[in-house]
Amino acid sequence: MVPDPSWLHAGDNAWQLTAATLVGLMSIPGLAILYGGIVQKKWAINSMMMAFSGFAVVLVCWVLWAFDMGFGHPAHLGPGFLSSFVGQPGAVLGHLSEQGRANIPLLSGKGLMPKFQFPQSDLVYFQFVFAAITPLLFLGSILGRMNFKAWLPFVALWTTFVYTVNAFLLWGGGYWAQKGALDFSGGYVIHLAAGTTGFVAAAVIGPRLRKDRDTFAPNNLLMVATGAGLLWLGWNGFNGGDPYFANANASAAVLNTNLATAVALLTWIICDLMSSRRKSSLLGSVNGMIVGLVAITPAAGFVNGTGAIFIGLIASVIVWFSVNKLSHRGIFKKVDDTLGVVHTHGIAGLIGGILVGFFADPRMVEYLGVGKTPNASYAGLLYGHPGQVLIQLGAGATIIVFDGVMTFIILKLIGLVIPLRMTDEELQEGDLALHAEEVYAEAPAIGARLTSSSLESRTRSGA
Amino acid sequence: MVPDPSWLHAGDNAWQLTAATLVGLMSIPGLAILYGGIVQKKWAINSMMMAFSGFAVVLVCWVLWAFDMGFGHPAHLGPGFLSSFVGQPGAVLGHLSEQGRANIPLLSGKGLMPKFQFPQSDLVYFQFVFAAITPLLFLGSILGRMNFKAWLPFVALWTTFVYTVNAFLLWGGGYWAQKGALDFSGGYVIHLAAGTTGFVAAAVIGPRLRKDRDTFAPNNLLMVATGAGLLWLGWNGFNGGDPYFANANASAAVLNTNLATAVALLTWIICDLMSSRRKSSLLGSVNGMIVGLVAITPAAGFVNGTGAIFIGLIASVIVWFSVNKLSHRGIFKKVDDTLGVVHTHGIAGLIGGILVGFFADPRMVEYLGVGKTPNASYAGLLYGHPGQVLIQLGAGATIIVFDGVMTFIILKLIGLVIPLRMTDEELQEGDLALHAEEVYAEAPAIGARLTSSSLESRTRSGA
Amino acid sequence: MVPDPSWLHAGDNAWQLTAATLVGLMSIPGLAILYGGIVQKKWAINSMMMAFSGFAVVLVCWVLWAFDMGFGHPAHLGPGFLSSFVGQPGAVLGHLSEQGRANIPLLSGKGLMPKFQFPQSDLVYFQFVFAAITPLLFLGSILGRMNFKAWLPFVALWTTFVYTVNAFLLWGGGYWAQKGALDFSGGYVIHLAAGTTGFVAAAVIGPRLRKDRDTFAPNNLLMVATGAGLLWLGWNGFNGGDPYFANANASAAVLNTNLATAVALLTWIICDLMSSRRKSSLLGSVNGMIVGLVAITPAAGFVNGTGAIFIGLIASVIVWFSVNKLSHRGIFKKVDDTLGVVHTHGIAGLIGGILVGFFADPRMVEYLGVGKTPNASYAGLLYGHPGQVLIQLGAGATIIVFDGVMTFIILKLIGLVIPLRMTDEELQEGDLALHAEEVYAEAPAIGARLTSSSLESRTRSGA
Amino acid sequence: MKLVVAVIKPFKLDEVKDNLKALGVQGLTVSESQGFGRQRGHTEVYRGAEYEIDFVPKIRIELVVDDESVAEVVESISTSARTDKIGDGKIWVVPVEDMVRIRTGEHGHDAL
Amino acid sequence: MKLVVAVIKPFKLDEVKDNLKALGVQGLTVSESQGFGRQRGHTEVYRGAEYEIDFVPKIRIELVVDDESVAEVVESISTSARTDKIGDGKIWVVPVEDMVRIRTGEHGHDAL
Amino acid sequence: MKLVVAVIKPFKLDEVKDNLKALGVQGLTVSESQGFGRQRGHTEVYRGAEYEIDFVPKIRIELVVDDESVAEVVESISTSARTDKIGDGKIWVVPVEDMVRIRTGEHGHDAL
Ligand SMILES: Nc1ncnc2c1ncn2[C@@H]1O[C@H](COP(=O)(O)OP(=O)(O)O)[C@@H](O)[C@H]1O
Ligand SMILES: Nc1ncnc2c1ncn2[C@@H]1O[C@H](COP(=O)(O)OP(=O)(O)O)[C@@H](O)[C@H]1O
Ligand SMILES: Nc1ncnc2c1ncn2[C@@H]1O[C@H](COP(=O)(O)OP(=O)(O)O)[C@@H](O)[C@H]1O
Repeated sequence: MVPDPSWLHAGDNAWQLTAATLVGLMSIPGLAILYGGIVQKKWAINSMMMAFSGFAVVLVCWVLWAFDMGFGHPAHLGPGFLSSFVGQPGAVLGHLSEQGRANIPLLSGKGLMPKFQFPQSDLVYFQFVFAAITPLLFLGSILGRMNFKAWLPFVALWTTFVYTVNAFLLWGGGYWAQKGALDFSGGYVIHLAAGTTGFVAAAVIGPRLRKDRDTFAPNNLLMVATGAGLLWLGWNGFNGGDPYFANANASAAVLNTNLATAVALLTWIICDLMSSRRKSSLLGSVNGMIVGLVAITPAAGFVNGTGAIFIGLIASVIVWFSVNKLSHRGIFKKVDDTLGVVHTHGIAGLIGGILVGFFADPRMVEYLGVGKTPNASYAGLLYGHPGQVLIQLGAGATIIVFDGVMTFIILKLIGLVIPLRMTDEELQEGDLALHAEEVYAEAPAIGARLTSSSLESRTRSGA
Repeated sequence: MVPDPSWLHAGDNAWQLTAATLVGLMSIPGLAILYGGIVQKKWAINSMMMAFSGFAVVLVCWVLWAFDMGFGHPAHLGPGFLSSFVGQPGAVLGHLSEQGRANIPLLSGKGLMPKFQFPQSDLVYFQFVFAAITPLLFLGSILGRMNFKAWLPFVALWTTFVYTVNAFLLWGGGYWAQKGALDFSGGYVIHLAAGTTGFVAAAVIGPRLRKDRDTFAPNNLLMVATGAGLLWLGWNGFNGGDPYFANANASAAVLNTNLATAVALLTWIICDLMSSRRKSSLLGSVNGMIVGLVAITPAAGFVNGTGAIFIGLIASVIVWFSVNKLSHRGIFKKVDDTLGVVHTHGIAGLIGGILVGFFADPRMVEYLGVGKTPNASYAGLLYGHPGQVLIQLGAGATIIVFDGVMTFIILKLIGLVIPLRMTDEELQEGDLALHAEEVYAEAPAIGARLTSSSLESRTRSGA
Repeated sequence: MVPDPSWLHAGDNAWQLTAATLVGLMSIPGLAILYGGIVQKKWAINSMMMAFSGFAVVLVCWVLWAFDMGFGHPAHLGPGFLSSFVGQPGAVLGHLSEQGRANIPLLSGKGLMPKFQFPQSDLVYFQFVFAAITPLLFLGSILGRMNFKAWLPFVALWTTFVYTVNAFLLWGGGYWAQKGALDFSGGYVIHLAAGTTGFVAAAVIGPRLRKDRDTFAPNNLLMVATGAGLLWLGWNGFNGGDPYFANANASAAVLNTNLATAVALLTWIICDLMSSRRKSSLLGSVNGMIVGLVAITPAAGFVNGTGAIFIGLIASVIVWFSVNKLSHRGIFKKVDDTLGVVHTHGIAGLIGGILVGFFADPRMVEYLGVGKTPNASYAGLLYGHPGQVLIQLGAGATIIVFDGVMTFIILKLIGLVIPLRMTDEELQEGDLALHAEEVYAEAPAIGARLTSSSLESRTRSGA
Repeated sequence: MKLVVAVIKPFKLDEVKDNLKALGVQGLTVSESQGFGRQRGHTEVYRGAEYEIDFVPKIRIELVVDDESVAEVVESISTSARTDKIGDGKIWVVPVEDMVRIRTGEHGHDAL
Repeated sequence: MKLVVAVIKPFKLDEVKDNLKALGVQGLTVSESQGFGRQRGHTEVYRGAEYEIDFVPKIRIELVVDDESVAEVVESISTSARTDKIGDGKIWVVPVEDMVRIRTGEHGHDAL
Repeated sequence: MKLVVAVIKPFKLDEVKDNLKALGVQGLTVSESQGFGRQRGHTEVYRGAEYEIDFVPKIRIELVVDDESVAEVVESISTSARTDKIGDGKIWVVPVEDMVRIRTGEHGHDAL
């Protein structure tokens, strides 16, 4: 009796499960509590509920139809681009789709990567945690006013019609993958997508109450730090899991990820100290950290350490300016993007995606070629392949336009049936009106007691 | 020089250590802070102290005698059932019992599973984190009144005389294992056991203060969310570690676990929205989540994805009704089970255990047979093996009766020596009286200062 | 096409990445939030900022020059000791230093250990998380008064000139490694070093405000418990990762670590209950837990389970006395070591380091010998090798003297350029003066609003 | 009209409030506070040094009442808050010149 | 001089404060409190049992003013805090015998 | 009897209390509050927008004293709470008609 079929390598399967769990922790509890702590007290419960429920909604869609749309056989919906932008929907429920060997039809063993050495359920789960974190990221843009009942269908439709396309185009072997576009772990598929979607959604749904915008003050920065810490270390799975093998590239991606993040965090602190404010802050450090993590994401295993340092540095400086200088101006002021996701994920993801077109080092090897198959490795402009920058720009533009337009359409359609915004009373009262709960329930609960009805029944029984 | 003996497979060992660590995190800090956040402020410290110390007590017992009672050579205490319900006590301390090949005498290489590919210390530690979380789960039933000094011996005795039997019966090759009862990761051994024990203990120890029951309000739902998040993702180790190999079944178990959980969480939200309350809450979502996790636990690697969905759905609906409708009635109202563990763990675990008797899919393979040895896989009623439901019922009933009776006896015995309840003053004052500590110590600490004695000595030294 | 070169073992690489991530989580968010919760509200932000930024500073130094100083080719700076106490600085940035096979020139394949089976980037990252946690540990000694702007260079210089030497001496094949000194995971290199450095730094920088010392009360013990829990379970990576292979010794080290910790925690509780105070506390339990973790660190894979129990017991009793009896007296009262790092890390690390000289069991095998190469395993006094105690004492003394003196010099030098202490206003006001942030920003923020300038611009746009 | 202020032990709030309600009192305002008095605070231990917290948590109740009700209100609070242990607290009475109900703008007795 | 105490709905604080400032008021002190009155508290659900919280969050404002300003201050608060819904709160006025500015030691009117 | 209310800077509480104790004061009640006055609040930055917090944290002390002690109590608080910087706070005095010690039911002077 043996534990596994011969194609299964326990080391790779172990790492993939571990990496997926780390990414899952970034969402639950990571982002949930980061949001719960950074918003005002009145929105803490609502923010966390949206995170927990959004995570659950994605998994149900993912298993029933969406995974196959992102990573399955292409749906030939027409000529050219239309034939390779999304996969055919299908469920992952049966014993074979869970325990059979993992497979992405357009990629596995096609000279782009070796065959997988773990089962399909592992691939499905690993890709799920990525699909699930994306709505949780753009949730940051629309905290404090979106109707909970519109949120659940929004997540379902967006995952179905937008995320699957993003994923298929770049990771499932679709159009941009064929063109050679690089996105190691989702600078585009996830972060640029979240920044774009969040921004459009914030515009369509409308701003928070004037009062809530004016008096924004985090209720608990200890929880923000806790969530932020889970993001940082969880990112070891985010970028370390994407080679799909526990190989040398995975380790290099982890080191590069941390390096770019450390540089971006320190850069942000230095910018803060040199600004007119002359003070660095924890929220600033967290911003810098996130920018580093996001910007290195499309590049982690394609660049060497020097590239990682430059990506962290450049992205941090640019996003520092965009947060501190642009967020007062023009469209960035008009649209109420609650946590500024368009900056820290959208712009940072785009910068990272473009920079990989410069810094990709062909000597960084993702997989080793055998015989005549060359190594899987990629060159950017600085290593003699200027075309890569254009490809990266094209892929980025596709995501921005497609995700922006689709988000607009989906929300307008949902709005026909379910109000996108809370009622006025809910906007005023927050969690109590929405969920009949308060985050620190006890403080104002001096003198809480059972309502007469339940009290009565309890008294009668003498219990 | 080589790192390991030839029987050791690094991939399996890596996964087992990782899975064990994830399960450990569910307890410390997971359950500790979930409890610390969900109780009133006055009980936060006490709840966490009981969690930390309980965890430690189990490990000491486990290594000195209890592991062998659960997984060692059977103690032949009589004929039939008596010969196979518990193992012989023994310590795991020496170099061989730590570094030798892992072994469960009645199982390993006996045609039920392949031989282990990691050392005994790994098996001992992995099984420890399961043994340790069980008392922490039933701790939820008796928060807010149990005497700390009675808690420590209670955990030690319960682990020794109850948990070891549960484990041996189902996992150590004992009576119910021989009958073919299925419990993938502890729907019975852990959750049904915790629900039963907690309920009986709550009855024996008596209720909290009337006032504490009437004004129960969580002091910090951010911490509840943090703990809950660690539970969800930590469960990847809970159910993913139980094949004992990083094989295809482990991955399938992880996917199924998350799937059932997502379904149960959403089902609970929908039930809440459809109820007279018309509002969903974070505590409700967490309840739904836990029910999903618990109910899929006995089934995770035995059922396919469809089975996982149904288990999540059915368990969530039933437990929603039991929490919302039954907890006002009859015995459930009389007994003050602080966090309702009997519902979310007891009933949910029982439902999961029974449902695996329906949904076990024989095409889900835990281990591959070689030559004439068949695959290790199991069929439920829906796949032509109706007897499985009866076996599951029998095993469940055994746990309920045995654990209930033993808990009663153990507590009554302890009560002869140490009061089971706190004193009245402690019940009134909570943490301050018990541990001379407050969870948010600073708020009321305006004006704290060194006591005269220490102040004096400090002043004298001029430091 | 294959995922990895033949020297790479996915199982080992997976475990090493996982272990490193667990250790990283101990710092971020672990220690950051433990500190943020244990200090007064006014220091919560500052404490967390110092942790996050310190972590980042170490990584930049580590990759650019310091890793090679700790684990690279020896810098022959003179005869004897001088030729083997530190390595030559060098950067780890290029593709080869990231993806090539890991190597510690004086150790790998030199009969002391097998060759590594993962890439250099993994080794660099794994050793980084150890290098990074050390300054975060001694940060505990100087919370509440050190100037943030002096902290960053202090971390950089200390890492460069002190940590690298500690590491090289014991782990990089330097002087004490050649003498056979044992330090499994950093009882000396990390904990004794942190205790010594923190104590000297506290003395040099001077005490907190009298008022802050007199009214010290943790603002949030739930966060302390969260951080403490991440420490405990994260330690599975700390000690489990140090064999560098996912082998039997790794599993034994994990079990021993938890065992010593459980014993130390319970011992501390019992000491508390037997003291005049007659009450156990959460902070006491956490102290006991940390002492166990620290004391078993130098010994984890060298001792058997019995040894682990004795180490936990002895260290807990001694440190309990040193915290409760010595901290009022003499130098321990004069120097304001904020969190008592000198006790829980310094003394505990030293005790563990000395006890491994007694309890090291030669039958505990770290790596298997092949042919004529003997097993890598070590004997202490109780197993016939009394000299080991002396070696351990010598190595400990070296760390204490070297780190103490160097810390003094580095701080005095920095003090010439940047004030080591905050200004008076900062000492009074804390976070608000330092970072213009408050940890629970909302509570006192009744009535916050946009400053006129930004308000104005917003109003104009009508957004 | 008079303002009655009472500083009581927190766990007595429900009893005090219920008895006042029974007396016909329609409203009151409470806040958390810390008292310093004969009752000793508690001691906390940190790193072996003991700290004494001088202040003990109290609830501060204030309610405006008609002149004729003052005596019975004070009596009611006094009885319901009593535990006969040190630290039960104080009640004091302050003259009030006018009262307004914000919702309606009513003054004086009507505003109660 | 008089002490004006107002108990209002928390989200009205900014408006009240801004209008008082416009009136020339130079200072005031606020604290968080809980009100019990006609306005009902909310209900929380825990394990299927419903709990009613009797108290609702309020902000308590207090400011000392000159005798001649009392009327307009009370009027201003009353107008700005009004939402016309139950629970808008109360204002009461208490005589003050003296006031001191700690910084300067000034007494009476000058201390305002 | 008089009620003395003082609004002071939080870090001055210990000094104020110790000096009152030295004066023979047996009890007092404090609460956390927020002051609005000449002293400016601080500024927080969030996503590049600066927010000003108008209110600054204060401690509110109240104690009932005998008529004859009023002057020295006010003087003592005033001296101990002074830092000579804007925001030191205010003290005001209100007449008290009666006081009760809940534990014993004593009235007036005996209740202090
Ligand atoms: N003179 C006072 N003015 C205001 N509050 C007081 C005064 N004296 C006591 N208190 C309050 O009453 C509480 C109880 O007083 P204490 O002297 O401890 O007990 P008792 O009232 O039973 O004699 C104190 O904690 C304080 O809040
Ligand atoms: N007699 C009173 N003394 C002190 N505060 C009161 C009194 N009556 C009401 N309040 C305060 O005023 C608030 C509003 O009172 P309520 O009766 O709910 O509504 P309304 O003032 O609109 O009639 C209460 O929550 C309470 O804080
Ligand atoms: N008229 C007032 N009524 C009540 N409290 C006041 C009044 N004026 C000031 N305060 C309180 O006194 C504090 C200090 O006042 P401020 O004007 O800032 O400084 P200063 O008293 O030094 O002139 C304020 O924050 C507020 O809490």
